[in-house]
Amino acid sequence: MDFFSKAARKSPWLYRINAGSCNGCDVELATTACIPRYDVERLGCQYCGSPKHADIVLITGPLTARVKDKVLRVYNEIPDPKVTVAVGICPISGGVFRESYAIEGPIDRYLPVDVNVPGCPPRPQAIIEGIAKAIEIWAKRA
Amino acid sequence: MKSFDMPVGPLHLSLEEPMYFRIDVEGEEVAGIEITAGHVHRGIEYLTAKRNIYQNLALIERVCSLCSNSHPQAYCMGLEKIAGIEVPERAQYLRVIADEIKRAASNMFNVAILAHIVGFESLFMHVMEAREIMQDTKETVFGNRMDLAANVIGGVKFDIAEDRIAYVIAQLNKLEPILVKEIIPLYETNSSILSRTRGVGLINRDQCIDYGLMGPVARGSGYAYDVRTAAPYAVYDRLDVEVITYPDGDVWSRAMVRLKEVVEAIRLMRLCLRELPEGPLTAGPLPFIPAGEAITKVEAPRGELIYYLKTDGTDIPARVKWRVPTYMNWDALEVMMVGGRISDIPLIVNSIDPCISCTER
Amino acid sequence: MTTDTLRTLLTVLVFPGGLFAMALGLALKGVERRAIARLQRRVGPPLIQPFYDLIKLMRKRTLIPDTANAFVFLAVPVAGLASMAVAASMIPIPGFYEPSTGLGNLIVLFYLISIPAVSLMLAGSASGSPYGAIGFSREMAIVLAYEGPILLSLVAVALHAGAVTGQPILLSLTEIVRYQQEHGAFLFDPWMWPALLTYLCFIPANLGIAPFDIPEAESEVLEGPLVEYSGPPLGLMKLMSVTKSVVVLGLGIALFFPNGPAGLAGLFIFLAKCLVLVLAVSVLKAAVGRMRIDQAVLFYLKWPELLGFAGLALVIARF
Amino acid sequence: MLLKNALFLVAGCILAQAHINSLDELGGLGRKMPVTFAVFLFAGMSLAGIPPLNGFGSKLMIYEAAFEGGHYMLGLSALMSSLFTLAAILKFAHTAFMGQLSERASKMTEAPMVMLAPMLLLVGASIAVGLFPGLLLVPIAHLQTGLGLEPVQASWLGGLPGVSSYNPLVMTVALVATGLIGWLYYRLSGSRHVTSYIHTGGGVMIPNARMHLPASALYETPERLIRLALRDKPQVQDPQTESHAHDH
Repeated sequence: MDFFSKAARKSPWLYRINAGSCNGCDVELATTACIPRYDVERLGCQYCGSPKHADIVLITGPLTARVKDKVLRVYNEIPDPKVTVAVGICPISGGVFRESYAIEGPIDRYLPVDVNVPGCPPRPQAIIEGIAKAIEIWAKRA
Repeated sequence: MKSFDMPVGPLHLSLEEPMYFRIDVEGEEVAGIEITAGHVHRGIEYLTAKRNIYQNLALIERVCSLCSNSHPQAYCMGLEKIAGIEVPERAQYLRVIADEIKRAASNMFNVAILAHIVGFESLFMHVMEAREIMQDTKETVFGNRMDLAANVIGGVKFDIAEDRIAYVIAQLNKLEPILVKEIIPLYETNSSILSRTRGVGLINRDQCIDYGLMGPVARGSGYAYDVRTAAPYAVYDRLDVEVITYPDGDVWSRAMVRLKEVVEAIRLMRLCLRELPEGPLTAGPLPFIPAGEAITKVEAPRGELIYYLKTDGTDIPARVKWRVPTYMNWDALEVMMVGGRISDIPLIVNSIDPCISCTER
Repeated sequence: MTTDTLRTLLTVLVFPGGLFAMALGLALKGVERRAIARLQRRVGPPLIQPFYDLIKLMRKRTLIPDTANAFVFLAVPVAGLASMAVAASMIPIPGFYEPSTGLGNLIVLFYLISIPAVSLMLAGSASGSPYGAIGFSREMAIVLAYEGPILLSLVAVALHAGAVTGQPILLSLTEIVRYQQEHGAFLFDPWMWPALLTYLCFIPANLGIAPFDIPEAESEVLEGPLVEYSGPPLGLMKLMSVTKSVVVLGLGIALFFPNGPAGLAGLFIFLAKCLVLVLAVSVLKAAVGRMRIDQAVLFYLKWPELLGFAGLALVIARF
Repeated sequence: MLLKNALFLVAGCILAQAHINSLDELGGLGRKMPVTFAVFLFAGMSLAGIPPLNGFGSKLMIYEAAFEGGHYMLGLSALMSSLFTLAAILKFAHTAFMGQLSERASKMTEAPMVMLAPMLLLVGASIAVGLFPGLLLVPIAHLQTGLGLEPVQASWLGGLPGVSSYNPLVMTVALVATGLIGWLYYRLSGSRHVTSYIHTGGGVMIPNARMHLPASALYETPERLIRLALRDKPQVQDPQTESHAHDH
């Protein structure tokens, strides 16, 4: 379906899930998404209010024990096909919190992660690159 | 009137972090609120007892990225108190600069989110763009946009050399007019902002004292408590910090306190850069920390942050415990929200600038 | 009879209703998003972004909540879109297109315009989500507030047109447009300005544009009635709302400033007027925040209502 | 009349099944009583005057007569009143038939055929008259001629009399035809339907029935404004707000 994937490449909608992060990555995500200098809307992205509209899901945080079920529930509410991006070092490996009893991560134990954006927190440029990579994967899946 | 329950959170668009409110609603009016906490509990206090004192500095910095300078600062101050380390004067000044630059960025972020919740995207972007000036400065001076890694036991890790001073001042000169001439007047006069934030989420001075509220929330209700003047640390006693208060105790007052504090932070940074004395950055190489205990407090962007430290002579701390301002502030949500409307919920939550990751660690 | 019916079907399905109105709506939405981005000093999405979004949504799964009324949930977007496509075919483009008879007059059009709001309410209600239900409740409140003023405005125009053509009231949109083509637009008649202002006030509330995007407020009720929608039904919902913008703007143009040359040039003039209105809407959207629902309702009950009555009184007093 | 009767029968069905008389105890019945719900929705929407349903035609004639006769205010209030009908119908539809199942409603089942048949009959008649107003108008015209009055303009397949040139048949055909565009979009997409649950931010602490907006919660804003206009104090005065009032 070449026609559809071409259109899908131009229209990836984003949704952010915070899986217990220190909110550094979330602040950087807000920065990336919203300030004119970085502006992800030129890639056709827009942030969705509801997970049911999303195509690309950005997950931050090390997946704490308490939030795990909620994250998985919301993740399942995102209709297929979808692409998962792990933002920051925490979802990738647990980061500085990795030996704690309260951490269930790394997140790829529970979800299929497509793109990793390491950093503590990653710079907006890195996040945009991650989103751009996710868009390529998303275009193939759509 | 029969009520119903509306969930807000744990993963809600307008909440930066997972926080679960079960809100009892009558029509559109909030009748009761129940907060379920613990979603961001990462067991940091447990981890501090697993790692040594020096490693903990990196961990403590990541309790929360928005107050990521206040935590290490209080932690270092505690250890310095236990070990009796005298921090060099230049490091004291630099600590104030790191503290204020974080305060400026954090407060502006909160105020920007307010505009976002009101649905005023242009203003949101404008404030975020202005905040980006501070982010650039942080990246240039400290090498990171969020976690500065500025503090080390006995001093600071970074330096602002003579040529960098000019750069930082130039950045401040860029930010200040935008703030004073554009952003603050907008928040003071724009009817979109005023009609949504004036008289919303009220809490009065007495209730502030009853609930032990901290930071801009208390100051927005006219209670002039600020650790920087009440119990000065670093070199705040020489800087003559102005404590900004607003009398009304609504969402708007808290936002205005935050904005004015950014202006004050810029003034303090200027002052520090001008008076920056020569001297070493640290008291020496990695110090030995003897057994002992200490309590320190600093003024984080959200209010008073208290650290309790206990060491036993080994390099693993016996206990690290802290109390953050949000811990008291979010209890007061009950007072602020009851009687409010559904539309006010995210505004009121945002107005205490909740730092869940600090509180639940 | 048959050629007439065929012509009606064509106007409803292809031009200017149906496909044309939808395409125009999507294009105008693209312009709006781009314009807002430019006002915020951003690059913004490509102009045909809404088309991409619509095609993309076809590729997504359709989620239906287990507590939802599946039939209503899936049917209301179709009903809303159909009503808007028909409504679009009822708006004359002066010098270029006259709506076919049989579909009805201004009152029918007024009713058709209110169908998308009903669709949205039923959608929010049928989804079973508390956010959707709150969105439904808010939508109804704001509909109750703005329907009064818009009615006053429409009746004022119809009465005025009727009075000048020697009838008690002129409810045919085609006739109203024809009168203005010959005798000058109502836009330049100061007696009609209150009615015009009332209509302008009605546009943002009906289209769900800031400061009246309260039912779909993202940060409060997670896009309200749309919260449970995904994939194709969501696409239809978006398509419905952009087609509605064509109808509402087109009706405004027809009521107050339809003048234009004959032939294809008339169509282009019409498109240009739409563009101007959309740019004005973008400026509004970029320049204000969202109101609270009670503030919005109160606003409509105060100013546009007063203006509407003033407009009607002026028209009645004049003749 | 057909519609009102149908609505009465719907209410009767619910009453017979539930034995309750407060809307707040209902919810989510649409999934339990689909036929009753369909009848209700049709009759209700028709009563509210949603074109092309039956009720709209008669309303249109009333409005036009009012305006033509110079009774502008009458016409305007008639137009507004149909909006309030709509509000009432939607409120009932939401609280009784949509949203989450209440405890009471979960035990209910579809009404027996004996009760459904008359409702369906009424709806059928209503659709017929709605599509072909001539069915009633032509006999009326005959009657009028018989009585020596001037007959209404009517033909078997024609539209409504009056200046509107509104023909329900044409409108229906047009709406169905354009509805096909939406239907085609669904078909072409070939999107798979997946059953999911409502979005609650991931939390599962609140039982579904508690999240159903009761009747009294809907349209609270207009109600509040009316109270405000009448200077009516809210029923429950919160001690918290009182203390605020003293402080400020």
